[in-house]
Amino acid sequence: MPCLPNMAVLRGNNLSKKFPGVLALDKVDIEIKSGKVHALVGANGAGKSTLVKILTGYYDSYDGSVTIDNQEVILRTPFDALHNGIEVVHQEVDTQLVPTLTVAENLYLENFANRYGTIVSTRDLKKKAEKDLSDIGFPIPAFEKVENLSLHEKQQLVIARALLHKVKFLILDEPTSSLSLIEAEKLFELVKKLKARDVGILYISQRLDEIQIVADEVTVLRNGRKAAYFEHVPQLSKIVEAMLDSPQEDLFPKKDLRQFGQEILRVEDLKCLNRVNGVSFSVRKGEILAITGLTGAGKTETLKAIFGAIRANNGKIFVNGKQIKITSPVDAIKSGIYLVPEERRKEGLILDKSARENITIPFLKNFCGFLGKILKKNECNHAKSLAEKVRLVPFDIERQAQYFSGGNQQKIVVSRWLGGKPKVLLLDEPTQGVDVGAKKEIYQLIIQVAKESAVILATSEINEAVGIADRILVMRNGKIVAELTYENADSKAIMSYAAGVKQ
Amino acid sequence: MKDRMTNFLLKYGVITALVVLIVFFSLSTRAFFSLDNFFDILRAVSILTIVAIGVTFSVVVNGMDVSVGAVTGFAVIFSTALMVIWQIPWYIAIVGALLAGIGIGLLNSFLILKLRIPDLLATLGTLYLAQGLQMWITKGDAVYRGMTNPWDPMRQVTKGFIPKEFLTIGQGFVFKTENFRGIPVPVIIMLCVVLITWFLLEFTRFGRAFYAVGGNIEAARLAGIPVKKYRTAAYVISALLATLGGLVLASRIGSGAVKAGDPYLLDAVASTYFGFAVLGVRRPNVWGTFLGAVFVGVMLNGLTMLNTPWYIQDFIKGLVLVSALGISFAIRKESR
Amino acid sequence: MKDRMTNFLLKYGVITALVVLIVFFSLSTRAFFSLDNFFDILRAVSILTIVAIGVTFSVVVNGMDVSVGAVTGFAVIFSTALMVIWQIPWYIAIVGALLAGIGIGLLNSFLILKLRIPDLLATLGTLYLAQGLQMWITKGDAVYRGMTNPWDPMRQVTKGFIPKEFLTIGQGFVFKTENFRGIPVPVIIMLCVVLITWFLLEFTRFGRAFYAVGGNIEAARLAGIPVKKYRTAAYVISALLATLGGLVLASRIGSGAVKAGDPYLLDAVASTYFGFAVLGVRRPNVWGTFLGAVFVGVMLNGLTMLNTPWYIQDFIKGLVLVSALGISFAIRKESR
Amino acid sequence: QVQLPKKFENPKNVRIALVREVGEGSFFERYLAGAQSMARELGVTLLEATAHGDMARMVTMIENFITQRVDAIIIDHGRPDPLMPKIKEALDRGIRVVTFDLVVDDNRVPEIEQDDLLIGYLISKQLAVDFAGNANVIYVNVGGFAPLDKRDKMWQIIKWRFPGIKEVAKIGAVTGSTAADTQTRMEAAMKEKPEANAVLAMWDEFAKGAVRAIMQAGKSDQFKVYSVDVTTEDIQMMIQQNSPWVATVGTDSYAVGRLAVRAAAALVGGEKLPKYLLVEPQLITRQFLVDNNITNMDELVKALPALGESNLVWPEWLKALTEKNKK
Ligand SMILES: Nc1ncnc2c1ncn2[C@@H]1O[C@H](COP(=O)(O)OP(=O)(O)OP(=O)(O)O)[C@@H](O)[C@H]1O
Ligand SMILES: Nc1ncnc2c1ncn2[C@@H]1O[C@H](COP(=O)(O)OP(=O)(O)OP(=O)(O)O)[C@@H](O)[C@H]1O
Ligand SMILES: [Mg+2]
Ligand SMILES: [Mg+2]
Repeated sequence: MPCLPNMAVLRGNNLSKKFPGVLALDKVDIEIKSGKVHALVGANGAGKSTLVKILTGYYDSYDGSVTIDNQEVILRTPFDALHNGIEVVHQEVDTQLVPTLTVAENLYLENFANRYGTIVSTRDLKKKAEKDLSDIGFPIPAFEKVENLSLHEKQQLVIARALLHKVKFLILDEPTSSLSLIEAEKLFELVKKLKARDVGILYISQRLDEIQIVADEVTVLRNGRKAAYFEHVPQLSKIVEAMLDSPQEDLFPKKDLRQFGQEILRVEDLKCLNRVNGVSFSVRKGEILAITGLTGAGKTETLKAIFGAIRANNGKIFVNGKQIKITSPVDAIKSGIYLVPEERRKEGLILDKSARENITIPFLKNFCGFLGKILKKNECNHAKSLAEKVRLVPFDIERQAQYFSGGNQQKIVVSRWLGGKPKVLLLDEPTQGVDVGAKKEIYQLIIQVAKESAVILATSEINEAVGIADRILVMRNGKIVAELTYENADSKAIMSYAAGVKQ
Repeated sequence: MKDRMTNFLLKYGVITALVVLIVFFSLSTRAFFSLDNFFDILRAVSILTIVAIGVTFSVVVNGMDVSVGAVTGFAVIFSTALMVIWQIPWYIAIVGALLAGIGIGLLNSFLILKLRIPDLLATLGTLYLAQGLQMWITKGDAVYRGMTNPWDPMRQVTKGFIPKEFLTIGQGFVFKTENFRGIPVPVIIMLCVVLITWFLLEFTRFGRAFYAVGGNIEAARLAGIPVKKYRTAAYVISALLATLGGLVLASRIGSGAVKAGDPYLLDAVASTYFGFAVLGVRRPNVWGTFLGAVFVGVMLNGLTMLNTPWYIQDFIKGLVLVSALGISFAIRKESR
Repeated sequence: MKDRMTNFLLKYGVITALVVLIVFFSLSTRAFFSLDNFFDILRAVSILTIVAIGVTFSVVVNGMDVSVGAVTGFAVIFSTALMVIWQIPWYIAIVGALLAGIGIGLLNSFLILKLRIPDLLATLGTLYLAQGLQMWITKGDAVYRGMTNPWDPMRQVTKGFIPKEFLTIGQGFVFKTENFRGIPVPVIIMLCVVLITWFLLEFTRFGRAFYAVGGNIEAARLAGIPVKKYRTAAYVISALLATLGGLVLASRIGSGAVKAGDPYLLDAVASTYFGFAVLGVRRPNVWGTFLGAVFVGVMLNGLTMLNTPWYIQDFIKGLVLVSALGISFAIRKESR
Repeated sequence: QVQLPKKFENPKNVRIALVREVGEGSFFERYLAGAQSMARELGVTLLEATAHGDMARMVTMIENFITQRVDAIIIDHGRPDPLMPKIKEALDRGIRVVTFDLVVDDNRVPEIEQDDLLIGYLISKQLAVDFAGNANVIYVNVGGFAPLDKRDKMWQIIKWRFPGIKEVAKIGAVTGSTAADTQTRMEAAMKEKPEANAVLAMWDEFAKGAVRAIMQAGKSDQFKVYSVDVTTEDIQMMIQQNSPWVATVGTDSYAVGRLAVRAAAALVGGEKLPKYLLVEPQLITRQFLVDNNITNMDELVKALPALGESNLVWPEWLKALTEKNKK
């Protein structure tokens, strides 16, 4: 691995960025030092990604200046940033990879932009990639097409690529939001190694507990401004206080009632591709059932199969004791089973449509008159009432979905299902990339929904499962390996089941 | 203030350009500005508009149907062949052609949805098929009264003909008065298609669903929209409107010429994208498509009246298209 | 075992189909299976292949260039007009046409990249422009020796002609021996284009960059690849190859016919997508495109030798295209 | 002094529209040039519109000219079924109509026609005679186009008359680039039918493709090509060294264009014209061209005056009008 002897400081001075109608970043100073991990936290929409994009040359204009060792550098294109040794792993890694090319080709993508060598030998490329990857310690197949990789393999690939470039400053934008704990721990190890090699790291995360593990210093953003700076990582409550306008109590709301009605959904021996191998469980009215496990354990597939979004090879599904056939989401919705999918931008939202249209889409029939004509007023009122329920911010239902922050996008997807009468609400990683404030709101929402129906929550955050669920299923390799109730739920035990340490 | 101006130009730039064109032609030719000529122009673009709205549907669901021109031509040959060669009543010929159109639409969706052939490629295949069928039906001949029956080994002359009722579709007028020639039937048909599809796409949940499928198919699917049905519907509507255009064309030319529909493909795609791009709506939409077709129609009509040499009309058409687009996109870019 | 079979079919299905076709034609006709006919087929598809590879480039960067047919036609008219009407030496005419081609490519990229007009729409505009220019240059006439000069008010007969050297491009042979007619020059040109572009796209960093731009433009940009340059290059290459195709066509027919390039558009797009879809590579690629063109060429040659009536050849072409695609996609679907 | 019809006192106000089905190619270019030259000589206004082969567009153009109330419309090619109603409409509104190569069953409409039956007969006969009644012919023609069908009729008759004339292959397709396509098909047909020794192409676009295929295959000695229509482009190909193109039959479209405008003007001036204005086709052989050193249409017309200016439709006042405009 490359090694950089000299210490360096990347400094952003008075950085501002304005979008039509929004001041996304307002005179923010930040300093990243070699060999240090600087954590950047803030609520959704606080401006973290905007800051990252400035530092990586994504925007061709911004106010303020950036210096490296007191030398001003101008970052107008990604190329400028690369030139100055600044690299980033984006929140959505897919934007950084070419899905139709192989791992090896993606690994040396930057080389294709430069002048070294015109002729590329596929075999040499593969050999080199295999060597480089094994040096770094990432077991990614060099000749696989990137579109076939899992999310965390893609992330590793991007990090590997940065390392190959002798990166000086590495920015990690919510790298763990879609990683399981074990994978996250691997990442922390990696961060430590990088630190030892004098790489300066800007680490962005919504999972505050990680900050304590990896960070040396912390900057908190709020509404585009710098709200606080801590030279050493303080108590988490302090960070939360700086992040949010109001002081925060417990993240997980207390659930007072633990009484359940009759069984609403029963799944028997569900099998699907080779990712779900015979899953059976049932939920009752009023119950929150969490399914947890590592990435790739098959949580998403289980939920999608129940919802009819992917075809199950085997299995029976009973709703209210009656067996039903679900071959498509349409069937599932008719039976009162709703899904909030994992990747909200890809699977949840129609980005260039208004929040209103995104909210009313599944039950639009209810607001239609003769010939399917939409009664606009009814639709608006409906959308507004649902947006109110989830406390959408900003409360502007005509704004396009893509211009909401991540947390609020999630709220839009959740709110759409509150318009029907869910019997079972399936939530797949509902708080991924969501700030603490919004997280809490979503938890409250879940508890509210659970009063009238059953909720199944797939999550790789074990804390979340323990904090909110009445019962927890642990999945591993497409099978349920453990079942715990809230009384005997404990993170360590779950972890060891999930990792296969305990059988 | 400046923003307002930009916005206005963006939204109404093409309409303004159209008005300027109309004023210019009205001043420089004798016959341009008259009610009759107005309807002449609309009649001239009626077939294109109908076909182009079909393409618009395929683009709304984020697909593309390049078979429309060939399907239009197929409808021309098929409907007239039914009447002339096989001497079938005109109304059955119409129904037959429309059913065949639906069949082609279903074939397209089968190729695209079941076999997952990329839409451009699948509809290209259908294009060749429909073109081939046209020629096969008549063995390369055109269809006209008194033709020799290509399927008769004796090569006898056919007795069939295209009746008046069928010709009314393309050549008739309604609402005649003493001083007024009446409104051409194709214009009425076109306006019906425009109004119905506009209502469908803009004001109903079906339209919402079409746009949702085009906007993000996976999200639409997970929100409970039967996306396959909508995509199938889009391709069927596209083929059906192409067939309708073909019927109007057949009636307008009162005979069946092979490959008569071919020129409509490019113009229909151009109208769709023109309307998509220029009205400031940033999505395929019925009025934009209509406007695109009318724009071309006004220009061709006016240029002919000005006695512009035929060989530079195409060039002018291209120039106007490119500059209209260029200006409108340049404005948009600045406003960003 | 079964998987292997599927994989084989996927990869070599079309090649197998091609071989079957060749065997069939060889057995059922006298003249099909011969070296001369082999080169005749290659020569017949040479222009299409060259143009189609241009389209392949635009598709590689995830765009689309529909102006190629019109550009091909423009090159035919422009190069011959330079020689015949303006009596310019043949080599300057070639250079002039190629420069004009580059100009058109740059216009396309200007419209697409600077003005951000959607590619399909922008190239449609260029299509109309190039088509219009063709007719303007000759005022609708074809270009041939002894024509009256359309730009001379006295309408005098031009003295220019198309010299032998130029005709060699389309009609010459090289490597003649006593028993062997030689390899046609267009085939050599085509093979050069195929090999060069294949090398460029598969074995150089430029090729990787082209594919990267097409696969994920944002990622390519973030990786520091100058995406605008590559997209510009793709459209310029596309126009340039269309022009080269036009030069071969002009030389092959030895005169300039208006709109001679039009039929190449659809076939070129079809070849590109065919090659893309069928070879199991799942991305536009030079050999696939070439194979697509050859497939169609073999079919047309064989069918003509079988004395199939011309009016069903199109239908058969469509049928074979659709079934080849259908089968290959059906296999792929099952293998998933 | 001849009395001019009232309308022609100021001939500029006489507006004659020319609606053509196609404009591309040397035949139609020359036709337009002829029409324009006649219009210039008469001093009338000629409006022209070209439909690019699109029948619906042709109908629209006629409608437009009716709306504009021109004095006369010349309709060049096209199909009777679509155009008949429009022609009737024009006539009913007092607009005069002349057609070229378009059959119209209305006595008010004079039809100019190159006599296609005669064309078909002349060229087929020439082939049969040249080969002394024994030939293996590759026939290039398609159905569905009225003039081509008429020519085909005569070919059938010649085959019936000379049983030794055999049609060994039939090729041809009308596409966007007919000549290039024919060339490709001809290459295949030549190889498949090595016994073939003659080509009969009923349209010069076909002939161009066939001739190129033959010459490029170096089989000029083996083949003789017979065709229809004559343009400068065709002449150039015929007189090339080794050209297998031995004969063609045609008329000069320049003269036809002049005749069409003249006929339209005469009608506007109140002249009665015969129903059929047949332009007689002429046989042109390669030998004739070579012997007389002919390289283009103008020279051909000089050498073969029968191809030139038609003596049809020359009422005194039209002659007078041209004289007057010459000054
Ligand atoms: N291109 C844009 N146009 C308009 N507004 C934008 C644009 N990009 C970002 N914003 C706005 O700027 C603000 C800051 O967004 P940013 O993405 O930086 O937040 P963030 O801190 O990364 O949030 P999250 O935790 O949800 O990722 C938000 O209000 C967002 O809506
Ligand atoms: N067809 C596939 N080919 C390769 N990888 C896949 C495929 N389908 C899913 N994956 C990847 O494998 C993992 C799959 O399993 P699944 O989504 O069921 O697990 P999960 O327990 O929900 O994991 P996560 O925590 O990522 O949601 C995902 O990260 C996904 O990116
Ligand atoms: Mg962010
Ligand atoms: Mg998951």
